[in-house]
Amino acid sequence: MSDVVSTDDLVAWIRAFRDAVQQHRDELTALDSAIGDADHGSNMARGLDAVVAKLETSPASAAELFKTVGMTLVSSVGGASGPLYGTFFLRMGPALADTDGADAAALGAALRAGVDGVVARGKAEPGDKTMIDALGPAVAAWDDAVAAGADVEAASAAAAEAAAKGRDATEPLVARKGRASYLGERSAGHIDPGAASSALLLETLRDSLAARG
Amino acid sequence: MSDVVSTDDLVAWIRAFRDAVQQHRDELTALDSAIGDADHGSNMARGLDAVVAKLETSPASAAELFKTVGMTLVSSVGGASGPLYGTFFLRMGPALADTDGADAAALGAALRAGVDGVVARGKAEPGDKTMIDALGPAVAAWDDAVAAGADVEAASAAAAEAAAKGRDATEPLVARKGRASYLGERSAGHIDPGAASSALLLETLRDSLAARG
Amino acid sequence: MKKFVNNPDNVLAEALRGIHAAHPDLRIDTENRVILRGEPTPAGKVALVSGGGSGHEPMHGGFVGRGMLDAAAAGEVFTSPTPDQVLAATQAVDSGAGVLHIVKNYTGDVLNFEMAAELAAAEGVRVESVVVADDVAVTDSTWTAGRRGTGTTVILEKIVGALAEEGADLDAVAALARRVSEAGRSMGVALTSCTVPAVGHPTFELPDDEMEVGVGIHGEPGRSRVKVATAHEIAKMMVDPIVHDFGDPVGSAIVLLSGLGGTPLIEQYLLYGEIAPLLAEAGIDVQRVLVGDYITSLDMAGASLTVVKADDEMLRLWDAPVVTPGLRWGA
Amino acid sequence: MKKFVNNPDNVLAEALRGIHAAHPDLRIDTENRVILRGEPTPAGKVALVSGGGSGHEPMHGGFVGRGMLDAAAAGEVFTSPTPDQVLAATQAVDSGAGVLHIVKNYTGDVLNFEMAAELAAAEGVRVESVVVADDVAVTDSTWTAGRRGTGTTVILEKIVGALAEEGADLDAVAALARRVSEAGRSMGVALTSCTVPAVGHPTFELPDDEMEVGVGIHGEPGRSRVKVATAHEIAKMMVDPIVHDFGDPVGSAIVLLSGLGGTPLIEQYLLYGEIAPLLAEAGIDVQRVLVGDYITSLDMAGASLTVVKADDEMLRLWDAPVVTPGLRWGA
Ligand SMILES: Nc1ncnc2c1ncn2[C@@H]1O[C@H](COP(=O)(O)OP(=O)(O)O)[C@@H](O)[C@H]1O
Ligand SMILES: Nc1ncnc2c1ncn2[C@@H]1O[C@H](COP(=O)(O)OP(=O)(O)O)[C@@H](O)[C@H]1O
Ligand SMILES: [Mg+2]
Ligand SMILES: [Mg+2]
Ligand SMILES: [Mg+2]
Ligand SMILES: [Mg+2]
Repeated sequence: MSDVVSTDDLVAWIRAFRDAVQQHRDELTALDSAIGDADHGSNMARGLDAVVAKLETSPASAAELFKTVGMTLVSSVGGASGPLYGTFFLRMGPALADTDGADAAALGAALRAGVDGVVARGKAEPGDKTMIDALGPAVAAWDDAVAAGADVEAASAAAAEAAAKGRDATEPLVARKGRASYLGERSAGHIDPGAASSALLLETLRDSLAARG
Repeated sequence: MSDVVSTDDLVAWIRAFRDAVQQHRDELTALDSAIGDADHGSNMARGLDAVVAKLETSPASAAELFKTVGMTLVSSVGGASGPLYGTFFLRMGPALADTDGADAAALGAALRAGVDGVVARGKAEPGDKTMIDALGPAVAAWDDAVAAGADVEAASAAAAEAAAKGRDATEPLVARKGRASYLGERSAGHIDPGAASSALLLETLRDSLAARG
Repeated sequence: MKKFVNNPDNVLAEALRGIHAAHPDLRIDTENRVILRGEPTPAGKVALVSGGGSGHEPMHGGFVGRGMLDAAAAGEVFTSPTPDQVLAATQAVDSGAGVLHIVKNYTGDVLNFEMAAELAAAEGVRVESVVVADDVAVTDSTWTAGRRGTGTTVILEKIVGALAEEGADLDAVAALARRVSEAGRSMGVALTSCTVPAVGHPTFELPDDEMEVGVGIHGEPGRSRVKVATAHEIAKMMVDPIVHDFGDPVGSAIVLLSGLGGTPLIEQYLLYGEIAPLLAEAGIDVQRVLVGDYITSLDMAGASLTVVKADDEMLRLWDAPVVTPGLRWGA
Repeated sequence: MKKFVNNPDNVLAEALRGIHAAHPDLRIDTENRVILRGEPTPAGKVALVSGGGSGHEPMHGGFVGRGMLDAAAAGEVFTSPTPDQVLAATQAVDSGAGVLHIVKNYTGDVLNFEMAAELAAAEGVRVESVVVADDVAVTDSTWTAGRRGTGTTVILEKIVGALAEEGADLDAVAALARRVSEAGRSMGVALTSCTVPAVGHPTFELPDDEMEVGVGIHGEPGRSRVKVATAHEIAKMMVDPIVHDFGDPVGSAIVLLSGLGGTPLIEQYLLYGEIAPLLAEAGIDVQRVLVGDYITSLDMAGASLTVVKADDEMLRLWDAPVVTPGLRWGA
């Protein structure tokens, strides 16, 4: 157990994220069937399979890792989630450029850069019923935990919990961004698929860090 | 009760045939669904409705009646049954041209002329699984009854019974004519819809003659 | 039943209203349910008349126009038109040069066109008829009604229409029509039944994992029922019997893959992607090809494949200009 | 699921094979899943690139050809293409005169085309974009993703393609594209859901007696669910919101009634027979009309109506020659 997250740790996270998405593929698609076009599960699965294939050759740094992940998602997913998740990772990379093994604060800053990127691309605000409703609370919780002296395990646990709560909180919302917004009032009563995949992103980060043993 | 069939009696028959077809419309269509294109009920119903509308003005003679019935069926039914039933009635008319009130022999001869017309048009042979398999036995039974001294009531009862038996006997046959022939062996096991409507034709003749009281 | 209809017994008349509104360049004889070109037949031009039951759109009304049909008689759904309708169409388009009747080989179509031809002849119109019977799913024999007429009809109407447009006489037009008719073979498969509006439920029940092989275009069941197969296997089920039936090497061909009404274009293309290599393997040299809904069976999910062995004259006439709702090029 | 497929995850690649086989005059960039004209863009001609998720055929690949698009990038089923694909299309067709991106207003399409445009600009290609957002079923607001882009896209691609063919420069082409885009309104209804091949079952459940009003083209549920209505009532549900949204009198218009993939032409005509008089009543003077499958949603049964207010220039360009698999006339 270490408070410094290595590139290998981050690779393990991305692999774990792929596995979780594959496992929840049908669930994500079912959520997207209710208020979208029934492809979020296959979109994310296709993209992350491509990412994991690229990771056959180990990246030299966290910055390189996230560049690869981001570019691969952008070029293999399509849809709304491709550019958004792609941007997320493309922005995380540079934020970790100078660190060799990220501590809780550095990783938190990188996650925030990623989220800011998603907001810049997608223009979603909190409460619009998008992945931002899971990602935003997650980075806020991470920052709070770090400010309270938490290590990466604790920070990631707080973030994962906040993401899951954010995901659940999308259920009653009326969507204002993305495909679900076309449904108007009918979008209420369903969890947002992107928020659900984002919750998996944070949960797999927590679990893969905890599993380092 | 009379052994001479008047034009009014024949009009009553045609009306009764219309009513029976309307009543059995879905049944005829169900038969046609199994081995055809699901329109025999609506075809016959459409045609006979048009016929009955034409009979608002009473025909002056049996010959005129059957000409009207035949022409109307030809011009309003379409499909295989339009020209075939149309021809049936168009051929019956001239056979009754000189009679004023037909007796059993004359009506039998007219029916046979009608059936011959159907065979000439459609080229079906006995056992091809068509209306001929009901009509053929019906006129044969009629002739036999007349030869044995039957009146029109008895002759029509014998013909109706033979038609019904002929209809039922189409069930095991493999169709060689009409749309059902496309199914090959799969046409076996279903009653032919045209044979079913022909059985109604003879049954309504029997019943309307009997009902003259 | 889920359809865009008002009264299920009034589908044809109402669809004709829409055809009229959508194609102001066509004329509709509402009483006789005949679709005609906007302009009368030029003097000396042989006229082409076809027709059949409705529910196969764009066939035949959608093939009325320059370079193809002069008129089409529209029967009720899946019911051939009556002799009166065909006679009205025939008389309306005869310029004196005679009329070719293009008939698909169904007992109803054959009988009604036959009576119409007799009536037209009595009125002094010269009529020749060609009967298309191209469906290899049906075993042919002189003792049966013979094969159904399907996709070859569309290709024939295009090619022969072009010859008529060039001013050929009735004998030449009829001779070419028979040549094209004999050069065509078709085979269809269905993934679902169709629903006749006046009936309101599917013509046959088909379990979720089964399909019908060798179907026609009237919702009649096919020759056999098999488990749903891959597009590749289905392509073989369509190509093999056609190739087998041709027997002799085919060489140049015009090919039509038609959706049956409920199958979207992306699936038709995917299926054609499997068919094309099989045709090539069988030595069929596809010179021209159409993929899309050209001869349909209401809302049936399925497709039919037609291969017409085509000589140079047929290819030249195929390429000639055509201006109809369903086929258009060169003008 | 009953479809002509082999592997449900490989639908796009296999459909492209069929498109290639059926349209030898088009080029397919298999790696990037881009459909291109057979000939390179003539020097000086502005190129038009569109694209989007697959499952809407013939849109967009079927509109590649003379007088319309230069290239179309095909995403996975219902998934917008990636920036790489759009970039590849853009670079392949730029003759130096610049490229117009025609984008339907979906978050995914907008973001991916945006990134592609940035990348293309970095490579020195001048790109202008037009975003079509014509679906009146969606309440518009600066706070939401705005309206979906549907049928106006087809009409725009035709009209603007004709202007580009005439040699207009990128600014003029983009200006007209925006004008057409703003002149269009659409409204769709669905009688059934569609089935995404990779999912294998219908996207939503719809009881036998209900329909969805205000649907898009991705199988997303509509704005409301109502009891199945007559064609006449459905026509009103489509026409009224469009007329209401225009507000001002429309005058001359180009109209598209597109089937959504599972609805046969006879029903589309019947529905159009109900729509035409309603448009006339509302003072919409239909100058040109298309009825058929032009922008589909896999095998969904349903239809969408598009009305584009058209001035004389638009009508002139509409009538100009076009040679694509999906639209062809004048050549
Ligand atoms: N503008 C946006 N900002 C942030 N997230 C968005 C935005 N639009 C859509 N999303 C997210 O994308 C998810 C949908 O992704 P996906 O289904 O893969 O793409 P598409 O909507 O193109 O089919 C939504 O659930 C939502 O979380
Ligand atoms: N060649 C024929 N001779 C006699 N009857 C025939 C012939 N062909 C078909 N029929 C009869 O017509 C009936 C079908 O009529 P109908 O369904 O109304 O016409 P279609 O087959 O054109 O749809 C068959 O059941 C059969 O009895
Ligand atoms: Mg989606
Ligand atoms: Mg029938
Ligand atoms: Mg019929
Ligand atoms: Mg999508």
